[in-house]
Amino acid sequence: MSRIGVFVCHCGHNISQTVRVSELAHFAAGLPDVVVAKDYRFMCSTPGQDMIANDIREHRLDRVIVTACSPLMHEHTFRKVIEKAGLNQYLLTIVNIREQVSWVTDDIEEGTAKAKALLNGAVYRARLLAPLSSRVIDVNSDVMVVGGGIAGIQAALELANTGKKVYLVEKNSTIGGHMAQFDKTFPTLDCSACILTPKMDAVLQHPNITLLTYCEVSEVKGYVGNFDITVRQKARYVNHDKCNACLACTEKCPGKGISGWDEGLIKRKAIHIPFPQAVPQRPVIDRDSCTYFLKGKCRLCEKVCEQKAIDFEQHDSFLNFKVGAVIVATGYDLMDTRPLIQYGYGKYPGVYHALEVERLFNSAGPTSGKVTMRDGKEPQAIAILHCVGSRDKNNYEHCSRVCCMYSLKFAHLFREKTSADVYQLYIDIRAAGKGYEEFYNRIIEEDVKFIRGKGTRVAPSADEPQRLIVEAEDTITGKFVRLPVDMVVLSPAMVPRSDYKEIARLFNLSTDKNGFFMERHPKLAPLATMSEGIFIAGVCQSPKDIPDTVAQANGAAAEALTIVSRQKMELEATTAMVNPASCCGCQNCVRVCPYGAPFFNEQKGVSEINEALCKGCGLCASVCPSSAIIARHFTNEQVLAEMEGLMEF
Amino acid sequence: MLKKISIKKINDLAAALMEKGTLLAPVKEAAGHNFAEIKDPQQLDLDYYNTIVSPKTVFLPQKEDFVRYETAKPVAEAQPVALNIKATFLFGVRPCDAKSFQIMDIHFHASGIIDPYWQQRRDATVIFGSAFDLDIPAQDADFYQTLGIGAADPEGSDVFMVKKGEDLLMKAITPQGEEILARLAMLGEGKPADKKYFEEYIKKGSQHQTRNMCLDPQVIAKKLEDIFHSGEFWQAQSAACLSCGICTFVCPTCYCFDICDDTLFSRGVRRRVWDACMFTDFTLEASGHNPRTHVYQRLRQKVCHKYSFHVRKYGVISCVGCGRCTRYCPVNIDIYSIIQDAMKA
Amino acid sequence: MTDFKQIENNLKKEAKKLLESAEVPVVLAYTRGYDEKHPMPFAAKSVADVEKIVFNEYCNFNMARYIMRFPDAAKIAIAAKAADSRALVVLIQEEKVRREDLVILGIPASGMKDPKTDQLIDSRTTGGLYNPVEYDILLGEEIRGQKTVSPYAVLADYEAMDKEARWAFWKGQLDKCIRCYACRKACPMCYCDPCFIDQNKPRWADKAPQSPGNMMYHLTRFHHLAGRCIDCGECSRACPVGIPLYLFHKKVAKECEEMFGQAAGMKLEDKPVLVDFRVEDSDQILK
Amino acid sequence: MSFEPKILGIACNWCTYTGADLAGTTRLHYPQNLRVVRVMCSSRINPSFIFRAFQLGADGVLVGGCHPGDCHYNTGNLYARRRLAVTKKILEFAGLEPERFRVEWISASEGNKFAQVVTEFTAQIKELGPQQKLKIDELLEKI
Repeated sequence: MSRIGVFVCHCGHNISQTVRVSELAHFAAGLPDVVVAKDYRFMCSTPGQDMIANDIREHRLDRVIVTACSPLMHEHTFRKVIEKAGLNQYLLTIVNIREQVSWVTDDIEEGTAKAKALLNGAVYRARLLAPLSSRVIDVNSDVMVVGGGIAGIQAALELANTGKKVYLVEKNSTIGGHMAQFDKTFPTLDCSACILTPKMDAVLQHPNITLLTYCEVSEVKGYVGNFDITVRQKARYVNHDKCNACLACTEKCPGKGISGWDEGLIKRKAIHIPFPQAVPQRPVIDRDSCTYFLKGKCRLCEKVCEQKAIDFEQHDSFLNFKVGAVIVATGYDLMDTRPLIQYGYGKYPGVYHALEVERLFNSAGPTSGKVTMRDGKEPQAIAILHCVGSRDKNNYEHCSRVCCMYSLKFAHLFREKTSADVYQLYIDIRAAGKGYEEFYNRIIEEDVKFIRGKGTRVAPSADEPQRLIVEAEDTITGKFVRLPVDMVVLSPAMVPRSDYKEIARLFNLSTDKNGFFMERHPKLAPLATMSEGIFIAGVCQSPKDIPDTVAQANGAAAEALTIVSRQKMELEATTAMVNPASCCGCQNCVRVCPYGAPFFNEQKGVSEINEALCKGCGLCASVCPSSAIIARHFTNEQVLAEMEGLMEF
Repeated sequence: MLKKISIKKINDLAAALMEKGTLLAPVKEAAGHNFAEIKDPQQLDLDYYNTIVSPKTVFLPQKEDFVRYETAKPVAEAQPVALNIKATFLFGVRPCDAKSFQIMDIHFHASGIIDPYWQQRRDATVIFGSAFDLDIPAQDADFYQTLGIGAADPEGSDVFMVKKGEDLLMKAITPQGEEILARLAMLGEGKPADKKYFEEYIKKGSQHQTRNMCLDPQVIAKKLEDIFHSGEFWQAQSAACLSCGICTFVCPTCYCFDICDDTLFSRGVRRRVWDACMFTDFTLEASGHNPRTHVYQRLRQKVCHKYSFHVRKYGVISCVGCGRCTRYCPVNIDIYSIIQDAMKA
Repeated sequence: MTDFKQIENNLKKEAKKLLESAEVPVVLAYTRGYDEKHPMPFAAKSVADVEKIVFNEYCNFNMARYIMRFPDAAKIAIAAKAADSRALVVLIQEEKVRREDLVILGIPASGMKDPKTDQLIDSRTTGGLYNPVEYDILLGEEIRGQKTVSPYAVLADYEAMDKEARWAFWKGQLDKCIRCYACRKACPMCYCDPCFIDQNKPRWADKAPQSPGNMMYHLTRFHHLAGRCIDCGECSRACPVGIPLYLFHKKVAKECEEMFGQAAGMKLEDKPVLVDFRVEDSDQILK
Repeated sequence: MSFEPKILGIACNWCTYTGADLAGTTRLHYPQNLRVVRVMCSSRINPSFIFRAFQLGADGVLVGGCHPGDCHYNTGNLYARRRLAVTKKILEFAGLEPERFRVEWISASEGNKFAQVVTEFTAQIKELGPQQKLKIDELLEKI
């Protein structure tokens, strides 16, 4: 037998207007096991709370039902109240007679009747509630940051500066990410390398950061506070402990590979560092272009290396470590524009994509900063096409957010470095950011030609074989325009990294339809994910510029810190458990759980649930044919009883 | 007292009995006959071999409500369910089933603890036994002969009935039988030839061939005790057993039940419901321990209870050889063969 | 028509070989019951047992039912007709047994009969197949050219009923249930112990054989078997009161096949449809 | 008195329950026949809950979950969609009016949709009349 207390709130007139609250309390008093039932003007007020606490003590209540507003409003408040009065917080039931009764009717008869039915359901449910205790776990104080772009670098540094140990995992042989490819950044036009390389260096030097370049996360086990991480260190064929970065090897190497760093505009050696300021300053051998790996002979690098650092026998190796939280900052790729045949990328040498152009401007780039095209000539006319693949229902509906601004930056740099005419073909210019509109106005002043219209086609010019014709409709004049140009710059959609699915699987992240990682809440939890202890920052969440990325990185670092700065943490008590006596070993739970919480104990022939991984959705309980799974706080008995109570009157 | 009635007029007899009380008789259903209340005299049907479920349902229904209560009210206010006993005529009981009532009486009456539900119904019921048709060979599954029961044994019946050509002969076996036959005006008097026919039929009945073996209760009881721990024997016997409840539910001498409370909307009922020793949860203890987790343990229990423990405790085998368990077993497990094998083991 | 004697001989031959090799300690097959017409499922464990093996038109039992009774056996050989083989496929999918631990002795069979009615069991009343879908050794000629009628053809009459008639039909049928649980015990897919209906916490329904409990038991069981029932019909053949449960299971199987494009127990690599999903599943299925 | 159906709702905490709250916050009126059970996810709904609801006398059952793809638990409602679709087919073949069981995806921002669905569904159930088929009466009558 339970001793239930029922507390009916008037919520001023909010409830009492359409529910006869004293009648409801009287009704409650007549229900089995209800030992006290009261109504009060504002149950959430201090006197209201005190009344509940006093009645718990006075009437030795073991269940409390608060009949008031939505549990999403005040469940937490009242849980604290009963807990202070000595009751387990899960022995509370909230009956929602405001949002779901009094506010949705103006008929007091109907409202009162429905409130009674709901209250009766709560009484049935309350009888079967069980006290639950949150589990306390030890928290590992280290953090892993995945992705060594500006987001990852920023987050890693912030965390390391608070004294936390950070593992920064980067799949390339250097950190820096896309930002390191840029020459100037909008709208201030400051040198990208000048602001980034000090941070890259700081990462390398930081005593709290373990930098893991040329590495990929291969396995993530465990749960918030206790992730078990396995990282695959790809073979570099260079012993980085011995290497002193003299780079003699790169001079002698005969192998030639495509430079991914320079967006394929030039070749680089098989043994290489991607760019002069790379961090770490250590070369790696690219198997696909190494003469030794291709033909079995060469090993010139080995011969010239005084440090004996070259090691052709190296294999991929695996590292294991534990962390308490993870920040995923894997960044983006540019959309492959080759399938958009109307723009002729890959077909006409005069067509470039944005990152290629970034490299052309860069003094450390393939042309040492001179704007010359693939044929070595300087362009006389340049068209920059916005929204290639983005804001396009046939490709990506989303706006990539930064293209307008970097296209303006390109225009400026083209005007600065060449005498070319520069055309901007845009749908509209989105310049929402600090100093962005001002930058836009400045570019307008620089004699850049703006044509409001999306570039529709790029084709070789019939009259001048070397040139290209860009076709577009100028939506301001309504005229169709054909622009003869030498160079076309595409601003393609920013899309998630090609391996986003693998990352999502590893970290149990959900993705939106384009593959960007989903945040827990679009407004109130933009950096957290549905996987507890895993945070996202930067463009892997959605396209954004450098300032926003850095801000997110700092935010994610702070969020991670809220976890790893604690030594212990409480896990939600409303998890599922298996009653082994009823488990038939069908493993349905193991098959369906989105979090991998249930696992099969071969020895006992029954499933078990790792409660630290469980989020309490109850899916396993409903697919369990023998009702062996108990979804705490939403058990089969509790739901059935509540239904019975709801249907009684 | 020997009476008779033309089988053509059997419906008049049904009507007369229905006037005097509740008439229960085999009624044809999709899968076969079962005892049920006759609502229309035309329903009475003598064209059956035996029922699927034994007539124990009449005295020990599968579900029996004892008390009804409201969960909010004190226990003292619980209402016992009225039994509503009415004069009942159980018509067409085969000799083996009639015999089974005597075995069941041991548990519900003769052991000293009287089960009022069983006893009151039993007292209010007149049993009209009915001989098997000796012109039709007994079904393969039957073995009542082994248990010393003839195909036309009147034992256990109040009135015993034998078909003679177009007539049904009805003989009173007990005073209750006398009384009811006397009250049935449409019955004709049995002629001496009928009497002779009746006597001979009964005699002939004991010769009616079913599966038969010489079975001494004490010997089989001992034998089963000896092989109780032979896991090999029982595992082989139970290899096919599915552990369902058919054999015990159709059995005329299985009487195990469970007491359960069913509640709905703060009202409840306490009732007994048949249980079966073949069910996995039959022996499940509150602690979670289950002494009979294997199929072979459960089958062994059923066989030994009937042929060994029951003999030791009450001197008789708790089986009448009606063949139902064999007939309805989905995997054709045959208790007769098990006993045969046990004797050889 | 299947040459039952030939299959029996082949079954004995293979069973002997397997048991002699000692690689397989158990061969699941059939033996004679109390008469010819009533064979029984049988676990042959020695060469001496082999002579007891029979096969005839009454050997309907789905032998997959017994596969989990031998946890200590390294390997099990099993005589499997079409339906038995599909049941094995489901059990393998559900990881109750591993394919490599089985030697499946496939039996192509037509002309099987229900011993109660002596009626032929045709492809409409079992899963529409005569040949096993998965086997190691086939014990007879593969059956070709035999008329296969859609297993779902028998549903037409019931689907055509209006809902009142259909309710009356099923209510009448399910009210007959005496809760002997032979259906679930004969079912190769019902391996839960305890079954949900035996639970006291929660108590899904009363234990008495009356309408509400019967409904809850059967409707829920239909759901538990959805996408898993391989239509062997054993539930109905086991039922002492003749409830045609197979019809309902068939209907659910048909709906699952239509909605999710997959019939149960046909491919080892499939996942049972109700513990699976596709993002592109249509909301239409809820209409 | 006109027939006032009892409708049982089962709503997921994150979308439909929140959507129902929003309907209240924006003071959208709808019929009071619905009684909602809150569960964390539509995937928590055991098919037997639906059968039980009808046995308890529900004239209609309304299940609400997040839109597919928006599930708070990633994939819960995708399983629920399949499982509840089968539940509906079972009810239908048993002879119950399938319209009595409805599944709707209602997001936290769709207070409007919640009110509209409840209004529509209530009207539909009124049209269908009381659900007598699965409703348990035996136990009650005899008390």
